Amino acid sequence: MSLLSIRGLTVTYATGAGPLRAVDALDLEVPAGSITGLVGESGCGKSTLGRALMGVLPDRGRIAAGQIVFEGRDILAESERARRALRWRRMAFIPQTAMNALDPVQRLSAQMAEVLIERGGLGRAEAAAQAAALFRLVGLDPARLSAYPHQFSGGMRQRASIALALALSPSLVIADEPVTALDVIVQRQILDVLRELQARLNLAMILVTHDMAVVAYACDRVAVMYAGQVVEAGPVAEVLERPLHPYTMGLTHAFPDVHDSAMALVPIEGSPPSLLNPPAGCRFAARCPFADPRCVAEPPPVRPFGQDHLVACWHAEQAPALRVRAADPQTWAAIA
Amino acid sequence: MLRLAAGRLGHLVLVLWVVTTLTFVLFRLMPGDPTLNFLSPSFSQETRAALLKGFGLDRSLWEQYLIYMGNLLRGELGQSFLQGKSVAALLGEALPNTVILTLVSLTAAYAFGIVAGAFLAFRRGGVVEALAIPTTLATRAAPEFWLGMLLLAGLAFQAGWFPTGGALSPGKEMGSFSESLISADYWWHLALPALTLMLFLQGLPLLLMRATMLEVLNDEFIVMARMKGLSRWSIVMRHAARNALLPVVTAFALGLGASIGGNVVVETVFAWPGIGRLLVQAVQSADYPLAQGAFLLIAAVLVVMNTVADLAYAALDPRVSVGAKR
Amino acid sequence: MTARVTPLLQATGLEKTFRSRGRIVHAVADVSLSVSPGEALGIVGESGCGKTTTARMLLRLEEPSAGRIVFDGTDITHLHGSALRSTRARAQLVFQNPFDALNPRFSIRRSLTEPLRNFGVPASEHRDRIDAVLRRVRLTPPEAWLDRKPHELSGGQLQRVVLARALIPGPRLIVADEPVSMLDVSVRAGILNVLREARDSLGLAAIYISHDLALIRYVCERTMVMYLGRVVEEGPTAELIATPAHPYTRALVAAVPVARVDQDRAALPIRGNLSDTPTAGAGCPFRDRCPHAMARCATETPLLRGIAPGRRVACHLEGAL
Amino acid sequence: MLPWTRGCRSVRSVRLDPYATVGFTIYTAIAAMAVFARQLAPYDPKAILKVGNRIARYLPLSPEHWLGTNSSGRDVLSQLIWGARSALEVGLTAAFAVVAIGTLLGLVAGYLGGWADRVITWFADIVLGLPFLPFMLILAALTRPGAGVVIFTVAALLWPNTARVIRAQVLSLRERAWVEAARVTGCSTARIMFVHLLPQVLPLAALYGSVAIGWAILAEASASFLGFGDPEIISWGGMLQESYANQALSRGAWNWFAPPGAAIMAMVLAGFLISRGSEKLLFPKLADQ
Repeated sequence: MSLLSIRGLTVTYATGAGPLRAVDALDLEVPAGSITGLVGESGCGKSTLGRALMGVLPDRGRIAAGQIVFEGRDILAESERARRALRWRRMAFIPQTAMNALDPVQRLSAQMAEVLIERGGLGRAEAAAQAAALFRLVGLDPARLSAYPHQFSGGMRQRASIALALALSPSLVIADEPVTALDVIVQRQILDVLRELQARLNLAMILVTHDMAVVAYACDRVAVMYAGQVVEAGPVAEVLERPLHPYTMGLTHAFPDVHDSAMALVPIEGSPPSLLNPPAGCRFAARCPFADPRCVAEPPPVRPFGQDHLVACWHAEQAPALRVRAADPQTWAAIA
Repeated sequence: MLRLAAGRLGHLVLVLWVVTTLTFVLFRLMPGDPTLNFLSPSFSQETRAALLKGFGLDRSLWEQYLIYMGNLLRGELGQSFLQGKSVAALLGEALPNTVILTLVSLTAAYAFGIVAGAFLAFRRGGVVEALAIPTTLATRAAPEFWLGMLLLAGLAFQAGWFPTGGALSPGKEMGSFSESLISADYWWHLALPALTLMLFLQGLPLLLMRATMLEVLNDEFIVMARMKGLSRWSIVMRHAARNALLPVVTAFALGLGASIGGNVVVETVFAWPGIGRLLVQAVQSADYPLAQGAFLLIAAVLVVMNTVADLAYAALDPRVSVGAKR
Repeated sequence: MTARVTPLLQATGLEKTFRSRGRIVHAVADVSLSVSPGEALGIVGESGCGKTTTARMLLRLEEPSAGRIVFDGTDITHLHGSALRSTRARAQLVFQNPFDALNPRFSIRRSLTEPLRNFGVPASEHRDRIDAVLRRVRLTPPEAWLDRKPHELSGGQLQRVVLARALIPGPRLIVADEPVSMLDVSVRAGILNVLREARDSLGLAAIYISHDLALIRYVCERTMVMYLGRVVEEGPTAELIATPAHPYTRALVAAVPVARVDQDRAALPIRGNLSDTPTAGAGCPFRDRCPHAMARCATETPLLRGIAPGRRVACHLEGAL
Repeated sequence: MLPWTRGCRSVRSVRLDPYATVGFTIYTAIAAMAVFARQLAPYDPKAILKVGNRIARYLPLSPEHWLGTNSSGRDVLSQLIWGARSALEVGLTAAFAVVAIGTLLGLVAGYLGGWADRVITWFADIVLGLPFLPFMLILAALTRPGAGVVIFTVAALLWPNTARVIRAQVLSLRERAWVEAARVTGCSTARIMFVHLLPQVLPLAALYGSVAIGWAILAEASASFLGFGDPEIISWGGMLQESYANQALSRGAWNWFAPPGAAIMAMVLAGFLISRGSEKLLFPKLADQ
């Protein structure tokens, strides 16, 4: 039984040109006690999904359909009051840029205390002790609690954000591009903190990222998103080594490997479809070197494939052959 | 922070010096004999001689300037033509009235503006906003003396609820300003001019508060506060309002400086015996020493309050006052 | 690489200092480098290491506080005004953020005409040169793009226009500052490939600035690693990555994320964080974060020394490996 | 959403914004009054009207005199219509001067930085230390009262507001990569400032212009009210001054002092409405709400 299971979730944004379907009939299972990577390019709906789970969408966004079953309860069916009770206590959030996500005019001690007291029901002294403990947990000196956010470096702010997220011992943490704005060394250190705490506290975590390497380093499972949908999902080892979807295959060849100079990079030509009027068939068809008329006409269903591996592609059966062809830049150049 | 304060204070002194010098030049470059402009023909021969010597009006411009600056530093502003009093004494009588009028109206305006602005930001859209915004803009667009005229005609002349001008009813005399302060008559006279100014002044804090609140409410840390499941009250008061108040506090300090001089027309309409009215009377009756003194005082207050506004903003925003530790 | 090619660009002892709270801070200290036609040099390091400032000095977008830059036979260190402007045609910059690198009010045609006009190319040639450069960056057919405004293009397309604008005056040197970091993963390869082809077919010298060693590895034969304004190591890219000599390079190589399941997840060979850095004075800037720091590291700034053909390192550690 | 797509959307929405529409309508109406004053005004605004052989003082509202007459027997409506002329003249001239000076200095200070910036900022600080109305009064007293003093004072004292925002915008534009790109592609400093940057800041400058029109008219009204207007010219402020001085308040002659004040308010409000309607342009964050 998953800790979180999302079924047919659709999130739309009202725009002048009609509703934009940022997340479209999306299914996803997040098991307890593991890190699930949610990987995709900008505009694929991965961040929207994170915010929809927290129940805090931008003003123009709304959940148009679907179910979010969390800890056995369908939380979309519950009252706003019940959902608010859940927030931060059961599911917490780590933002991309901790600079903007922390109140600039309040000390970190006040921001920690606010959550611990108002949401955690702690007393003032208990809250101070707990804040110090949390700072230690993420590798920050508790003496720095009296600092303002702008006095911290990017890595320290991100650690403070993690401490805040863990304040009320949630069972699920959603991290939205938590290391994107950081330098490689700090990035690695923050990923290590996340991995270590996840294991120690047996958290479930959704790690939203655009970087397949971050997924490979930190995640147990991965879901690849494209144009508002999950196109492939499974254990990281499976998806990375035996990708079934041509988009995933493209991504694994799209950026260089520091230890391999012979590798030829493969650009995926074209750009994702408009989510105002998504194409009828497979959304990747226009950029896919293997697309045939059926792909353009009919959306491929999500199918289980092998051990715990899901894919939405009509050609998944030919995946081993396609993987060989996908490694050749000429295959993709034909699309342009 | 200390460095910043020292820098701003140094700047303040510099600006004050330039403004006083400019005033000196302005009053000496006017047409006619500048000497005559400072000596009323009505003065006695001895007074004339004393003033000529005291202000160095018979010497070169350069020497006059040095004497002028020296006098300023000692608070010596010269002799008014008409009232036979020293300029400093006249200003001293008028200043408290102006300060009271300004403080009362400005405080009321900001208290109202902040609350109403926060409310409008909170309740966005709808009929309330559609009516409130244009109305507020209209109060800022109306000439303040015209607002005063409307109130005067309606509430004083027609309804008779308020006096038609001055600071005290005819025949009443107050020994000192503090005596005035505790008399109901004084406050009754203050009501209409203060209301006029308040009407005119409340628009700025209201619109500023609303705009900054809306901006802050869109910031990512507010989204985070919602994700944390914090109550709406916590979000609005602890996070949004605190951040949004920064520019409003600055505007208050700037407004204080500006309205001491900006009260000119309202004081004139209500015959309120403040600095502004004194200035107008002095200019109308070519009483140059008094005009110069009033102008210098108004400018000094403005310059000082500009600096206070700068410092207040810096003090309230930790991003400025608490330097990054790097 | 042949050793006896005259370098196109040679910089020696570059420094950039600025005053902050009464102290003098070195953004860049004693950086020397050279690039020859057809060669690509990578400068790699974390934010704040001075790599961007170095690049801006090389293009004379900033004036060095000390040092000397000789470009194409001319000392450009202190050039100003029109003398400087005329060298710009031969040294161009590719920007990091394509969404911001084009005047939003200018059509693509106008953005590409601007350099031709400024560098005095006769108007009769404009049309042909614009066509050719758009083909080179694979925006075809050219006439389909000319009248568009930047907001109508995707990030990858914009970066191709930025590239085209850099190539159109016929430069001999291209400096690319994080040319793909703002782009979606799927279009990065396209940009890198176009850059690589342009360098090969036009014989350009190229300098790439990046925090990403993997990217540098893909496009540069030679790499310089910077830390806090200083060059700590330089050498052929493949060797430098395979056998990093400086402790900082080692940490950097270990930290680069790789999209593989089996990878080293051991703790990085580095301590503390960037804010624990000594601010001034003698000594190695990396000593407080270095797992191998010795007493000597605190007193004596290590100088770059050769450890193998084409390889230099600034570290007191003997053998360094 | 990327910043410039936001901007483009906002430009379109400015035109449709109801606030801005009302503002432009008011301007159009006042401009029409000013241009066609001769045709629109039922009487000569300076003519002393008679009823029989008595001066037609304080006539109430009537079909002959829509807004009645004043204490000297002049038609209030005709004065109101003619007053639009001086309002428009003073407002437009002063606003143009403010925007021209402010934009130029803001552009120079923001882009060149260094000593140019320091000198301009220093001047702005001095000017901000001069109280507006008192300065205008003294100037009027020392020279010749009239519109010239008003326009000069508005231009001389209000440019720092425009310069400050233009400078701030240029400072942020200067950091944009495309401005640096202009340098790299061989643009001269002048070309960057006037071909690349100026078009970007002009909308903002125009916005400040529409507000400055309002300040100029208020300043003119205040000066006239305090007796420093040109008595030969019919202006709304002058009408207010005349009514105040002739006991219109105690007589309850609302028809005399209410309309000119309302006209000033409408004109100033128009500027506010336009700049407010375009606030979305300045604060795209708000527009996205």
